[in-house]
Amino acid sequence: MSDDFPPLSLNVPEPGCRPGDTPDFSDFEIPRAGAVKRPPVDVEPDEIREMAFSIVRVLNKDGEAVGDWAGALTPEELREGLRHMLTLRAFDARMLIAQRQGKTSFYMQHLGEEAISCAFATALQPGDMNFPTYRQAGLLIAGGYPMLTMMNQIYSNAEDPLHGRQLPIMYSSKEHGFFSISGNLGTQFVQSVGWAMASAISGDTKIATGWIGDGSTAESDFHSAMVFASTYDAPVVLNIVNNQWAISTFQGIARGGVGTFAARGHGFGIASIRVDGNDYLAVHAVAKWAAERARRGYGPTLIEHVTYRAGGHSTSDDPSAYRDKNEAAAWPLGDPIERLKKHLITIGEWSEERHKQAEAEVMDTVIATQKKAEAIGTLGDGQAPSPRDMFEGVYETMPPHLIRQRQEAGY
Amino acid sequence: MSDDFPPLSLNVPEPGCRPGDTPDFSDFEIPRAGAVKRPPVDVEPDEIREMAFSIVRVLNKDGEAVGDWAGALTPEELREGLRHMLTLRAFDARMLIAQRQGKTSFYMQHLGEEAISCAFATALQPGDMNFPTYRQAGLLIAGGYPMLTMMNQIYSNAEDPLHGRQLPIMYSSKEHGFFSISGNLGTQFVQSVGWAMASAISGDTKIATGWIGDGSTAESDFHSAMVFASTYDAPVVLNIVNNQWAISTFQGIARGGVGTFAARGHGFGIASIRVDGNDYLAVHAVAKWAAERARRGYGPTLIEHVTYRAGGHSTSDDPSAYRDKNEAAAWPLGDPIERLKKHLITIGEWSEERHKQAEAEVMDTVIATQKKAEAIGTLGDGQAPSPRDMFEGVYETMPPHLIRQRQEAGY
Amino acid sequence: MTMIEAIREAHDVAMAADDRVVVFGEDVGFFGGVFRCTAGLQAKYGKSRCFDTPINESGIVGTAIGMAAYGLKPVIEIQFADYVYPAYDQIVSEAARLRHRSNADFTCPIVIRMPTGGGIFGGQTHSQSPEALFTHVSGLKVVVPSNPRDAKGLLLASIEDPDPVIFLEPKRLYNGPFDGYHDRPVTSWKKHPKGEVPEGNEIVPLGKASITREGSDVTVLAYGTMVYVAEAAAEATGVDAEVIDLRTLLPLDLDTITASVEKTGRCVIVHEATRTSGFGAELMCLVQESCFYHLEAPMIRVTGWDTPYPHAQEWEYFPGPARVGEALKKVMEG
Amino acid sequence: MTMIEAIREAHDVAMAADDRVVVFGEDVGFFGGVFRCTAGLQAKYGKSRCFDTPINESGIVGTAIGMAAYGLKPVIEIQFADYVYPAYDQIVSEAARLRHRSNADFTCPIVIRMPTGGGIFGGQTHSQSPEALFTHVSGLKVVVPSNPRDAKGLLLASIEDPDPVIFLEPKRLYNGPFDGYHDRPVTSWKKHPKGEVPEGNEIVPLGKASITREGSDVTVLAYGTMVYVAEAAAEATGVDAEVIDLRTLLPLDLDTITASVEKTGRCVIVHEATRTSGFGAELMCLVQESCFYHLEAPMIRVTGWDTPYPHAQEWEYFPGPARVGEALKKVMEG
Ligand SMILES: Cc1ncc(C[n+]2csc(CCOP(=O)(O)OP(=O)(O)O)c2C)c(N)n1
Ligand SMILES: Cc1ncc(C[n+]2csc(CCOP(=O)(O)OP(=O)(O)O)c2C)c(N)n1
Ligand SMILES: [Mg+2]
Ligand SMILES: [Mg+2]
Repeated sequence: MSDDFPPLSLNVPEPGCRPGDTPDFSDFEIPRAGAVKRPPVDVEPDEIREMAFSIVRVLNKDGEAVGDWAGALTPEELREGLRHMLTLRAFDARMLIAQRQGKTSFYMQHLGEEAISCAFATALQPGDMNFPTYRQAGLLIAGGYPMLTMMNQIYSNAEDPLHGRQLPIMYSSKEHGFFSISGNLGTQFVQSVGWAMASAISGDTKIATGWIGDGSTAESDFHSAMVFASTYDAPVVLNIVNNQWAISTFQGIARGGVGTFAARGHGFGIASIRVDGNDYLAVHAVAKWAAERARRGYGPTLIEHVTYRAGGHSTSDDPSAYRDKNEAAAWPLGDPIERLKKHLITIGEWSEERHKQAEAEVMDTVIATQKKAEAIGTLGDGQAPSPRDMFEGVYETMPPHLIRQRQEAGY
Repeated sequence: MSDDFPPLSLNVPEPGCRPGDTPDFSDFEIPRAGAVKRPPVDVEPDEIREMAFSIVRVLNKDGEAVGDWAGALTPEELREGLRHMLTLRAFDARMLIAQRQGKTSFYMQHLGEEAISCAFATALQPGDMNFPTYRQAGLLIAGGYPMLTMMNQIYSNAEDPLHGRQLPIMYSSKEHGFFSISGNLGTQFVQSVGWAMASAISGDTKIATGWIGDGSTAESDFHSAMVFASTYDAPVVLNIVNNQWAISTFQGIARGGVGTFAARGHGFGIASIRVDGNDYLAVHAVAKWAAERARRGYGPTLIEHVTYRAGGHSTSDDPSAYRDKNEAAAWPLGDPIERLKKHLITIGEWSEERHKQAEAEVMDTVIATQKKAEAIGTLGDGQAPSPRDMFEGVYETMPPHLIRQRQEAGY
Repeated sequence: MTMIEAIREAHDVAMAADDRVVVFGEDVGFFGGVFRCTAGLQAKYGKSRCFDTPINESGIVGTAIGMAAYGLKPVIEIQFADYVYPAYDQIVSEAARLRHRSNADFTCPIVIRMPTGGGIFGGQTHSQSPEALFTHVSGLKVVVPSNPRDAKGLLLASIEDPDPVIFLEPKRLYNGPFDGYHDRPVTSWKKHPKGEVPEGNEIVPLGKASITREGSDVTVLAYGTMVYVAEAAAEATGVDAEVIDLRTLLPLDLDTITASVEKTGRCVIVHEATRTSGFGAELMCLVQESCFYHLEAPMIRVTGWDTPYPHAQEWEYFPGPARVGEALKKVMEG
Repeated sequence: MTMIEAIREAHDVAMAADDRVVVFGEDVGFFGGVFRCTAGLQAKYGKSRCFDTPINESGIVGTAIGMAAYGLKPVIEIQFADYVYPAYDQIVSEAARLRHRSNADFTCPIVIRMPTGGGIFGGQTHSQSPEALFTHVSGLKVVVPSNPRDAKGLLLASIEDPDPVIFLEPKRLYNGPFDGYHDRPVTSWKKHPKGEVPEGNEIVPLGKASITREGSDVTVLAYGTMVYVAEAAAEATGVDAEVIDLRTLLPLDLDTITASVEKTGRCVIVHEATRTSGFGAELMCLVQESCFYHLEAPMIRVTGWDTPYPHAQEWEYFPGPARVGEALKKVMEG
């Protein structure tokens, strides 16, 4: 009987476009802005199942904010948001150069994804805690964390708050609600659920947010996070940043046969929403909705932010080896800065001139800050941090064997 | 503003019934037999989404086989199936006693779940590979594996094919398509996907089946299995045996806020079906459907077998500490043996007398086999296996350090 | 009281004293754990301070880390040490390094309890002793009590500790001391002096070993069940062994070890875990580094063999008093 | 050729010779791996024999185990050794024990490759050397090549091996030898004799060490990058060290080690991993067990410190030639 069956073969998903091919996003369904309704925050997850297959969008092609999800921000707040994104982009640009100049070992940029962390940050309250990956520095920038300190960390200099122990960009700031970044993908996703559970156990009103990349949803910690969030109805917002790529691997390898990453939530009864990650207004509105849902005790939300990683994965990566150079330009959701700029101009709250001026101001600030940081020191310039710092903080109190080792090392 | 929010609290799901309470399964929705249609094996997972929230059932209250899924088995095959289940139940009964008598250290029974592994086994083809947990011995019994060898393994005696290395019931038989059982929950679920991928890579027509308990779906390996199965469209049937309990923990802790375990498949675009695990005909029909689907290259299926663990978790467990003694009796899907018996009688292919006789015959065989096994030896009776066996098989060729250790040990 | 009762009491004392202490794990809530170490805590402190979890060890540790970052003090149970590996990444990459990598911006005061060791015919998945897989990890502390008194005091100290502690409970000692003579009648903690456990919050400090038998011939380094095996071997052979119960493996009480070996000039190291790269290797290394010129004979390790823990051959695997006794005699000849 | 090219060639030779060899991992397929060790294989052998996987290390190992049980020979890549912990359970509880627990009914011939070690400013998550976490696990083999010739030959031997092999690739050696003098110009394999790699299926057998520098004063046990550091330290100090490149840690070539230490009477052990319970502990233990009466001075370990691998303090952490040189001088004084 088994002769009746033709031989099996392995299905290995492939991206639509490799170097030399013509980028083609025509399969990518984009609902028009305003099309997705805004449900009440206590909606049953089952009732919004379709939201995992659509995309919440606020800004339309003409730069207008339309639909239920519009109207959450004042022009002043939007200009502030624009400034945050411009700052993050300028910061990235300068740090990339600094890395190439050998002032630090490594850098990771946000190009094209600035709206997500910048818009999200302003939807939270003081005391909430983010468990970010390495591509959410906008949470710090929009959250008012000193840029100088970020640079000190990147340069591992004498004022690096992490004392040179961590890779560049692996920031940590409890005060600013930014959990210590781990180089291990996914681990922090379930930790965010634990933090949220702790808030619930303590009768607090704070919420946590977890962050993960499209590729990293395949990690087991993603599952742990979903299981625990679902079982204990944890007050957490779980964010997937789907920037289409995981180093050289396109999102189809992690996503498999399902339509979207957001749909992963359905297997857990978790409210699941997709949002246009390049639309500052949409991200902010969805973030606010999910944060309120969590804070009111209606449980977790899974958000898939649909975006595109316009730059290389990191300074160690050259994407031209695995995707076409024109793919970023062909990306149909556009550039988040351009889109917010256009909106502000459309509603008469901004102009090309003001934009140019803002860009210049932002760049000036970044460069001035960079000068300060470099005056303190850069990696390997022979300044601090001290080797002693490597022995400290392994434990609260240094145990005898580490004291002996420190002495053996001569510090 | 945070003052507006009442304090959060932790949601900890609780079973409906604890010792002393009256068991109440009235929330448990049971569709009538025959209600769920049988889709073609190449159906798109999305089109059968509802099947994850319903239950495929064939046998109705009157013992008739009804609906699309009926008719897969001849009366002869059904009588054979009944005999398999009776054998497994008798085997369990005798081995439980043997354990209490100190003839072995440990045992795990199948009481109430016999239909699942027995009915599934006959839906596969020679060469297919099961990756079972410790509660699918029916795969061996229905698959013709010698009962004496099972007992030898349980007794760790001189003819234990695993040479006393493994805990009782942790069988292994490549020849009978039964992968070596692991004491670590969940690990084998993703291995089954790997085996299936290997079959596809090799252009073979064999398929694999993975097995996992309701509680163990929470393990990370469950996620790994779903991700890989989904991405590579692996020819695998992934089975969740939802027997309502994971030791003392009711299924709600693992399931969280979602309606069913089968629904986990939706987040991966995997065809997902719930089946009445106490209905031999239904299990067999669904198993056959899923196996054909896999073998024809239409990809993985996730099956939730809905059943009830009528006995203790293992010989180390006393369930009266955490669930009411009457819960098993109140379980609305009944007893798999009683139901198949009734069906055969209803269709005029069986009788109370033949049943009694079959029970007696089966028990005689089990007891006779047990005598043979005990003549060979029981655990700790001073017979083999030899200590030498513990050093062997760690590697194909024993490396020098193990030879030294074996000599040091005096063997 | 038994070691199980002592552990339960330590939880109780800590939970009563500090609201931030929360207890969870598989079957830990309503049922009180498969070994009953948390029995009664849910009834007493409520479901949000003691609860059952999904079967996901990585999630148990991962959520505990998040809770610790929030400010709670999670005390979690892994049902058997053999099942800790799925959580290994969260322990090694996250819990152990969080303080260091964030410069104490976030810390991780969690206790991860788990039953270890063999002697109960548990086969390869209910018998393992994975301590060496934790002692290699900077940032962790590793504790192994050998009796009810220490179990309570060390657990209380671990819960108070500001850093992550791996708390390994030799399951064969839960109900009574065990010296490896498996064919003799079992004894209970009831009649044992170390079964008398002080009430209240009395701590046994981490990092301090205890000399359970003084002797002048040879130093035996042991922990957990092996303490009793070593004592029995000394009695059986007449070798005047000084038995040191290490109690904490990391950080280690090297001073007590060194003082003893300098006195005896000989050293035998005993553990149940597989030999190669077991914690015995580190111990022998430290002794040779600090006492080289005092050593009169080669040190000897008595350990589990480098095989999976077998089922039927339990007593050939378990390093019992006969094997330890032989080592004592051999080291005296050396 | 470089070590990267040598590794790639080993894959190529094995895949050409045996259809059952399949290669996969994160970024391993189209792109050929972040270090390019599998570049070109997908184009040559097709997508079902070399492919990209989801980012799930446990799933990568778990599916490989299933494939091995089917009859394939998976050679898989973990992108950095620092990311192997999520797969630790599948490796320890499953791959390592499958043959034993099933009495060879099922076996697990898989090779798990991963880049290890520091020297590239990779910080705590791109620098670790977790070998001791594998040498403690019965059923595994552990291999560490130190040059292109060995890398190819040992990888071919590992792929042929009937049991699971952990194959650790010192990433700082990918493009050239490195002796720890980080401020000197980098050298490439092009001009190095060990950069000349034989064509075809020429195997370097597992379990055999290699003496890379003969000497009579002291035996230095090293592997991976530390082989070059040890050689440099010997040159710098003038101590006539015999440097042994272990190549395979498990099973270990104890005969070569013993013969050397019996000759020199002194021993220094060098590794990059953290000290406590590192593989150095096992080495020192074995030497004291087998060469006690030949030892003229305490053995010394030179290792990474018991801290997470730091970013800025890379060269204070890395056990360079200065530290190894000091140990050589000290062991000569002892
Ligand atoms: C556990 C683990 N495995 C592998 C890596 C190596 N790695 C770093 S980033 C990355 C890709 C992540 O992709 P994605 O999750 O999509 O995030 P993105 O970089 O696109 O923001 C990989 C594989 C890692 N850091 N940790
Ligand atoms: C990794 C791991 N964690 C924990 C255990 C302990 N344990 C054994 S069976 C069990 C419950 C499993 O429940 P379920 O998956 O529902 O299967 P069932 O016993 O009901 O068939 C637990 C927690 C284990 N064996 N392995
Ligand atoms: Mg990505
Ligand atoms: Mg169950």
